[in-house]
Amino acid sequence: MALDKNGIAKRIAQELEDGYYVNLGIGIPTLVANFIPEGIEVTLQSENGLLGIGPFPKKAEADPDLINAGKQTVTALPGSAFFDSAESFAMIRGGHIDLTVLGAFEVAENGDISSWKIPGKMVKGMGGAMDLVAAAKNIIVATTHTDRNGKSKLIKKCTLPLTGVGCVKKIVTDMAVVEVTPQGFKLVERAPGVSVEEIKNATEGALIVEGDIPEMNLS
Amino acid sequence: MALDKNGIAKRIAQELEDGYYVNLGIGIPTLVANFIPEGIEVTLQSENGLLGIGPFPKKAEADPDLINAGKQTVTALPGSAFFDSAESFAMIRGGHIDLTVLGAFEVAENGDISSWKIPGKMVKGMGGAMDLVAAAKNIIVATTHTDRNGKSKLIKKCTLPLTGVGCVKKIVTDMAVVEVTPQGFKLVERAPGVSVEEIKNATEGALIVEGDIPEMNLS
Amino acid sequence: MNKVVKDAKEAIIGMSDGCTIMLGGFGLCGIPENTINALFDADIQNITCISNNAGVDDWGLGRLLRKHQLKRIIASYVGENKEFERQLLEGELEVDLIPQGTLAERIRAGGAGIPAFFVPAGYGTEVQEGKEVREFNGKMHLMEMGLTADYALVKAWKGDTHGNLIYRATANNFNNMMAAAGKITIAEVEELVPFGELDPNYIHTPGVYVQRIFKGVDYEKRIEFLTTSD
Amino acid sequence: MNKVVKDAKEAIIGMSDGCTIMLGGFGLCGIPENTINALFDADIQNITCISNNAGVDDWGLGRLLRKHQLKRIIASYVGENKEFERQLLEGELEVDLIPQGTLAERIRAGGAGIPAFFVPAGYGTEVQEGKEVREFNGKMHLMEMGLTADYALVKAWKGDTHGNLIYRATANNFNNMMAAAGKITIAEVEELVPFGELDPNYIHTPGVYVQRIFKGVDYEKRIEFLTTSD
Repeated sequence: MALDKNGIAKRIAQELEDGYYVNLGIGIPTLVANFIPEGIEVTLQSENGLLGIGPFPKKAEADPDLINAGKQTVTALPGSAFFDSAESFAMIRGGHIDLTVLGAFEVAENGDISSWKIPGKMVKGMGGAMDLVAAAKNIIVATTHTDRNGKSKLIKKCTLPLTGVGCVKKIVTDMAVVEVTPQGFKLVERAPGVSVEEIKNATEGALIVEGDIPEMNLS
Repeated sequence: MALDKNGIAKRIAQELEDGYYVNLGIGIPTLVANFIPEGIEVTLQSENGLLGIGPFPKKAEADPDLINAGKQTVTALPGSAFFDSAESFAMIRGGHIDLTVLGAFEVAENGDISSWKIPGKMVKGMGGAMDLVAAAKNIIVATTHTDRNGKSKLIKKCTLPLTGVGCVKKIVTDMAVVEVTPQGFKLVERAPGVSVEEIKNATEGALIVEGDIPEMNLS
Repeated sequence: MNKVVKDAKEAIIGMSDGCTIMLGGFGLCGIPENTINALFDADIQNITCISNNAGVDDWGLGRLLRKHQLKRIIASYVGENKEFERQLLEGELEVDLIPQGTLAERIRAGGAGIPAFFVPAGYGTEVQEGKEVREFNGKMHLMEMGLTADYALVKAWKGDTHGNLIYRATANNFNNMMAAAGKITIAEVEELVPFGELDPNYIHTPGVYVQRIFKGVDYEKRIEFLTTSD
Repeated sequence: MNKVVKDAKEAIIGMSDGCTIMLGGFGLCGIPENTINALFDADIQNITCISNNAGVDDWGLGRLLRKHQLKRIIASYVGENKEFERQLLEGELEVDLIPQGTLAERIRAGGAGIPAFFVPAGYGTEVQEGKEVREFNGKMHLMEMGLTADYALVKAWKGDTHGNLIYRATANNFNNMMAAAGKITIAEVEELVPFGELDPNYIHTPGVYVQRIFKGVDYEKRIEFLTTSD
């Protein structure tokens, strides 16, 4: 059975390593913070100028001066730091952030990603997504495998305006974990109960399947 | 009679305007701080990261963490700010400093300046001088009119390695105030008791002399 | 040097139709509320505004938008604003969208006297259009230009009479770089103190960048998305 | 994440002959005394050192110089050091002189992922040699490259166990940018406090840039030119 949003977030959380500095995008990526494994210490960066995002505040403690990049009220953990936007993106561009997790409309076999603009729809802007994908050492896309109409999001070549080229390293969907290799998409894990065949059918791009593909371990 | 160092500094201090942010180089320029006219408020910048240089400290209060760009112990006035070297030169390069006063080996008719290197002698480096002359809105050179051997420092074309090109706006020497115009050196004022003829003789570059040249008013 | 002016109305004296402004803030966090409202009241027209976002319908930049005071917006993200969408679609407003980190760095460069620099963001995307592309260290980069403005309008937590500023939490965001990139920088602060009261080690924006400062009043500090754990 | 190591000796584990280091400080102000002395004791050789100055004969970088541990120095001003002069004249040492503001900005760019940028400093001088020249806004500029190093050795006033740093007075200077430009950044601090004790509004160097931190001991903080009013 395909994973829900929390399942995707939980699987991505397994990618975290102790000491990582991580930037989580809006949507499913934000949920990753709820599943950080025991014994792993991760510092979350918010590109509007905070290193050390804490949980959402109690209502009485919500502070209009303290928000995340999604403009939600947050808290700052002990040991955090505030800084301006130039410093924040210096940090990102300079390769000091270990992992970026973000959503996407489309990911191509070569690691290209489209995530910000759909022709004909109101364009809100790319925000920090282009900076993040162009600079982070490691980029994981969190997304459903197909869109609402069943159209694959893992495709041969992006059809929508790009956010970045050749930058995605791994995709975690409701159906699978897929690595982006020089040869293209490579199936690494299946969601519990989802078959290789189902994943192949939901993947427009060519999917490399080598040997037995294990199920994700989400226990 | 030609001015001494303090006389040169005193004359330069007359160029200050209320609210100016000023960077004073090592040597005669530093002395300008002692002659800031009554009623004029000037903020001194030190390129190692201080805005608001105060007087030298009492011996008991000298602080190794608080020095000027000449590596001398200084104090910081109330209302000052400390910052790193990148910010300091951002301030300089971005045109936020109103006036730079520095010494020179040579100044040419076109505003070129040589101040950092003499072939055959140990080269200590340009420090911040190249950044300052390339960026300050207004550059005044404080110098003796001739060197120890009587050779003019105001010359047709610099012979020593340059610090910057076409950047000097005004020269205040022990003998004269000279403006650097598109037509070349223009004599503006004479030191008390120094004749136009004497200044001409001490100036290797062509000197434009129009009408009566007043004496400096240093009272 | 005392840079204090009485209020926002006095602070914006000299601003005129067609000027280019930078406006600090991220969403509604850290925006110069008093100065925006003064621009609204003074009805200054044809403004080109550099701001990460465009406010919401009835607050922040949204107020100027509704009154059609803006000609052009340079931003990274302009959601959360229906009137914006309408003006854009009907061609009443020009919009340049710039990656957020590039926008921040272009402003920082503008204030720092750096006319151009290279970044990887936007390579291979439509952001690349018309820009010089160049490879460094095996990676493709775009040349981006420094940005300055006639006026920078910033909001700080504390400020002193010399114009030194300290921001609070994530209300810093674009304010700090913008302060350095305005030909005239107007700072409004929640707390205005005599010079000498702020610790010089903790100044975010040195006073040299600020030309006018005043104590803001009646801060609303609206929250865009109140998200709580209870 | 706890980044605390016991002392300078432990902090420099892994540093080896031929490495490139950045060294904070302006003159002797704000130099990482403990770490320099540990490099001296460990006798690491053939170091390329990026530092605004070169210390004095018997202190700071001058110690490493006397022991011939330095192969190359990249600096803006190297006066105040006789042994330096001797090694330079006799070809035992390579020296690159860079305008101070360009050096500071190159380091800042290195840490910020900006491979190249344009500045006016040095145009028309020998600094221009081999560099791309380009006109922007009617003024000539040189293209300068970002700088990084294998190790950045910095000194702060206060630091916490997460690596957040606060500098004091003009002892900040090159330390802040260098912290971001080292592949591995080693910070020594006068006061080491548990994380959560430093006000997050006043952090100069966020901990993300620092890999190792320790409490320095026996600071001499030598004064190069004691200049007093009495």
